[in-house]
Amino acid sequence: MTAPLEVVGRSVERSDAVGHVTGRTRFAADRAFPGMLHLKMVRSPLHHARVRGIDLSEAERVPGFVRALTAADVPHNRYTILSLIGVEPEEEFVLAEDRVRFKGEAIVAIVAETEEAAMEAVAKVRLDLDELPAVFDVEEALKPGAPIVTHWGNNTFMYEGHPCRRVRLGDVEAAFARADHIVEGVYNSSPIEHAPLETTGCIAVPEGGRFTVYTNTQALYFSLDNTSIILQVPGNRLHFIGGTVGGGFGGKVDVIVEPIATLAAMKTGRPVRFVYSRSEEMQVSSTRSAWRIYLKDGVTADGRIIARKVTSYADSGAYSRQTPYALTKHAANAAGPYAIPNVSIDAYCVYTNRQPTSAMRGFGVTMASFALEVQMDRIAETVGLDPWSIRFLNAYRNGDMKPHRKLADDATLIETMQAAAALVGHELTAEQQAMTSAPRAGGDPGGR
Amino acid sequence: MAKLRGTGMAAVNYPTGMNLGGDPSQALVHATTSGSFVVTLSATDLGQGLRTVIGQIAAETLGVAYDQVVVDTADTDTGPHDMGTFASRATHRVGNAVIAAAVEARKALLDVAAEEFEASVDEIELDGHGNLMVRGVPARSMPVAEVASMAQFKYGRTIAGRGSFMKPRSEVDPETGAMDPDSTEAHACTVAEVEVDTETGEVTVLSIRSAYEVGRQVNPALVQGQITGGAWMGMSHALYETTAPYYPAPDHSPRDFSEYLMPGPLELPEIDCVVLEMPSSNGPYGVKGIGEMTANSPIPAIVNAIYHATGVRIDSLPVTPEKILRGLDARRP
Amino acid sequence: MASTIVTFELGGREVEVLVRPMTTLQSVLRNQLGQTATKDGCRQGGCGSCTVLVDGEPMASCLLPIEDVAGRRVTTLESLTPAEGLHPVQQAFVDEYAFQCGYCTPGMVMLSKALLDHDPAPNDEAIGQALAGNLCRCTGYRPIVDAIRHASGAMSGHDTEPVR
Amino acid sequence: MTVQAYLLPRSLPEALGQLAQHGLDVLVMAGGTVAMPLINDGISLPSVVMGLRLAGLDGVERANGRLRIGATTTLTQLLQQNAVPVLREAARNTASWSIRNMGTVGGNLFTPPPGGDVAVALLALDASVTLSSSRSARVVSLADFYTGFMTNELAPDELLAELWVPISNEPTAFLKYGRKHANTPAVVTVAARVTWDGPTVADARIALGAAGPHPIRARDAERLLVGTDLGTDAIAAASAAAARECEPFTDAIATEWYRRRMVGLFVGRALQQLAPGAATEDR
Repeated sequence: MTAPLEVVGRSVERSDAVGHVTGRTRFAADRAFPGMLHLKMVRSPLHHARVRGIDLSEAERVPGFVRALTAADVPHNRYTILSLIGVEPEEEFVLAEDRVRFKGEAIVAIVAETEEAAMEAVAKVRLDLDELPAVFDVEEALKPGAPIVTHWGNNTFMYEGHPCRRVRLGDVEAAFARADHIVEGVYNSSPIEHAPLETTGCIAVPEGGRFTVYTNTQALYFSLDNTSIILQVPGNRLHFIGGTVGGGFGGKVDVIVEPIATLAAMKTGRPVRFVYSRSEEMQVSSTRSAWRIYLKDGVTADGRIIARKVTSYADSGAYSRQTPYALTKHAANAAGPYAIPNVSIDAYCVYTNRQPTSAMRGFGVTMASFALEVQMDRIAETVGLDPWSIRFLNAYRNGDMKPHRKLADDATLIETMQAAAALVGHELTAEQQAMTSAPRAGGDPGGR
Repeated sequence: MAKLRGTGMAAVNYPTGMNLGGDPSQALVHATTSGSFVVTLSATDLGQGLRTVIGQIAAETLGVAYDQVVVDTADTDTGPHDMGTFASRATHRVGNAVIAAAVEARKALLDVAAEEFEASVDEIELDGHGNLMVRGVPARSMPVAEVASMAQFKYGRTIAGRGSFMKPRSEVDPETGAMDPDSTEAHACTVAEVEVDTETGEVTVLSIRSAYEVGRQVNPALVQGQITGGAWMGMSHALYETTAPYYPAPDHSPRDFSEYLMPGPLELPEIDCVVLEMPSSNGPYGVKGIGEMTANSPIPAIVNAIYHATGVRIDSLPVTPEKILRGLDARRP
Repeated sequence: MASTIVTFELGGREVEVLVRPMTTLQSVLRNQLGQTATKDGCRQGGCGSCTVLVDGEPMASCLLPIEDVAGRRVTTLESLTPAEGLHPVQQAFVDEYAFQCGYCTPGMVMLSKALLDHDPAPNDEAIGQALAGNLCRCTGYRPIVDAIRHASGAMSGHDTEPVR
Repeated sequence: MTVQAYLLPRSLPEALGQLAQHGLDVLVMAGGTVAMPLINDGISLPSVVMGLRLAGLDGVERANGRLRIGATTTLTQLLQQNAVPVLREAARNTASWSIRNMGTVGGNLFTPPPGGDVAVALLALDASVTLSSSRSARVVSLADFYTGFMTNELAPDELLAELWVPISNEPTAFLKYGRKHANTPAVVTVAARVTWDGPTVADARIALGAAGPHPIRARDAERLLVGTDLGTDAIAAASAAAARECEPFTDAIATEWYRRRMVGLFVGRALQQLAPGAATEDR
């Protein structure tokens, strides 16, 4: 593209600007339909329990109650978002069967004429639960004797026979043995909520043998295809309409409301609205995973990182959702934007009795960046370099092979750091100023 | 009462897109008889401005003005398949699909014009302001709208294009982790400046200044919006946010916005940035995705700045005043 | 459960609604009157997305039983928006790109309007104090603060360039 | 439960009459900022609710050396009254603008901790409350009003109708420490007042919020100040005493440990504002 660009590169006014400032932009739940019913969920009050019984008799007597949906009503009662792309096993339930694995897990859907009636009926459902021991810490969950969250006997997602996603390049142990310094760190984060201003929700409307679902999903076809599988109806009977999402940040890739709302619309023949309350959004919807990341680096006296070992645990909560993929993405990025010849990464997706976690802005990478960039300062301090110098010294360049054996071809870390230094008035050395991300002479050096 | 100041930095890369089971997007483009072009997608706009930048990319490729393009998104009865809006993929994937569709539609438009002008299609050009002409012959010029109308009513043809872009699936080698998980990498380097109250452990973020390298900015104001909003979210992640305040304990999980802490308009640092453009080899007009990464580098930059200010290295997020105070206590004689 | 009729002023017109007891103003606006500019972000008074003006003062419409509003003057974003063009506050939000997803925007515009009615030239501290109950998850607030300063200039006749 | 009836009395006698009629079944609500979120979420399912917004109980006036504050005076109305600086500060630091336009002074006394900042200020001012029923009215000191977490002296047939604040020119201080600078729940709130007898402290009030099951007085700390010159040592001793005697809790905002530490710190900072030689604008 050598011609000068006309429109690309210009700050044109947003096409939705007037809609947003006048409030005319239509969000999913801004619609109303005649005869619309409201769905509210009965949720587990316990972190881990056996479900012995559900008593709906009092709830059914609430004026305005229309019907309840339990696991038996769901044609294919498995909710596994990534099954669409072949990720197994199927392990989460649309509505709980014999066991609940986190506080807030959906057990019974109540459909009623008004939201108030639905909430009242929810409060009147009696659950008979036997509390089970629960586990909340990623490393506790991996110890022998820990309560088992999954149905396959341990608390990790299995990656082609391994309990973790592995990356191996070179020989880290040999490099540690010849390193001048070993620098270690342990980095923790706790779960984070997406907190979109618009909560997750949809309205499912029966229309002439088809179902139109107005939803704020971030991924219309993820939602449609999963709904099709769960309800065992052909995709051509589903029509999903999205549009502007009132903040996503990854939380609305979860396909959590559409299947059950559509099922309720099928069972009642009426439009059904299912929109999370703010406390559901906070306490039930997926979060960003908590992470624990162990880093061990072998460093030469002059500050070159010759080996990096990463052991990471992401707290998936009670079910997988998108988190197994987060660990793969993490593994591809857990050594950072640095040229390190010997790398070993073990990234575990661990199940606990916590609200499930899923995609969130930067998932797999955000907490890796936190850990790595604090670690870089630790290394700098250990070898007596300043934070800029340690990064320039180790920065990756085009043509370098990353630990997952992909050649870097759009590396610009050096140029970006140079620009940041200029912005804040940090004086770089002449050597740092002269550096570029151009391929190293002689290609990717084994002995760089 | 002492207030200590410190500066910290962080440098990061971030991948554009993913390889989950293959990562495709499709787009359709067609001209109406009034000369506007409709881009049809099923990708959703999360507020980052996808509709706007896709309209810009379509207008650029078609060679028409931005306001001649209508972007119709997010309806599975009309929009062709899209994986969804996540993984910093939308501008890159959908943008590439739209370019392909727009190239095809533009070709159909030029074919009609060439026939009408009795010229070779190579001689026809668009002036970017809604007119088609024979190159170098301003007299032989016609509005796009007229050609589009002629296509329908005189020639019985569509002016339409189909486009798709797919990042093929990359299996991961389970032993070595060899994989091709993304399309390109954007970069950021952030310098944060903080002030710490040694009696309360409270952190005030004074500034977050960053350089970003994003390939190509389709809309600089929207890029700036991501950087400013991301800097705030990074600061929020670093110092405030958690759904399990005493992780791994599950207790005291917030129920509402008074308990779920995020900084407000009185906690804003100075936010400044420069943006470099080093076009990627595979993004539309060289684009790299930056939707997600803007929250990343501020986190370690702030944590490193706290260490620089206080000598207390906090390795767990969020960095609460209590963690800092306990760290300071441990260092007090 | 006896429904009652409540009359109030909305955007200069008297409206009469038949409601079940304690229906909120938010619900009446959104579900009965189709005025969905007033958003529904938490129903806890914690996010500001449902902010409307009652007798010119900002309030959380999710916490206000409609009966309490009887006879009072309610201003929503629908009533603020001129027939043609935009209110200066709205224009400033457009010019400063002071939104991304747009869900907080109606509440932000209403709050900003109220602020400028009370204090035509607020400084950043005053803007921050006023805005502190209206959450935005996208923009980092800076563009919103800039938009209010910009609107302040425009409304006082000192039309300023966009801050950006 | 779907609300069956929403009572909107137009006067105190009407409200008391309706309360006598409905008794325990009625949920009394003033500004709605505490009750409505619970009703909206189905956590509270009342059948009958009484709203006090139109009962004419708002207003602030001076009478016989005291300030009378109607129970449904909004926090914004309180903020607009210049009469008592510490109340103004407390109102200014409570919640957000919209919530201050709705929330009431009376309601603030029923807000669970860490809320209730205005109540902390009132406690430091030796405020009292009038509890009215259709049979009688009694005045109870705010210090005696609270009986535990979310429990108080109010009988089922009583309403909190008005508050009384003695007017004095004694120096006061109000500090609220939260994680944000506005619209923030308290880590700790401190309101302090000192009565001087020449160069020595004759009496002191230190009230704490988010440091117990309800707004509390730090009585040990108060006692330690009497007879001192409010010098550095006296302030340090009182701060330490307050940190010892408070009963803070852990929640999503802060731990018990951190709150206790901040009680000591912020009691100290508040007393420093009242000490001789402090910047005069605080006096």
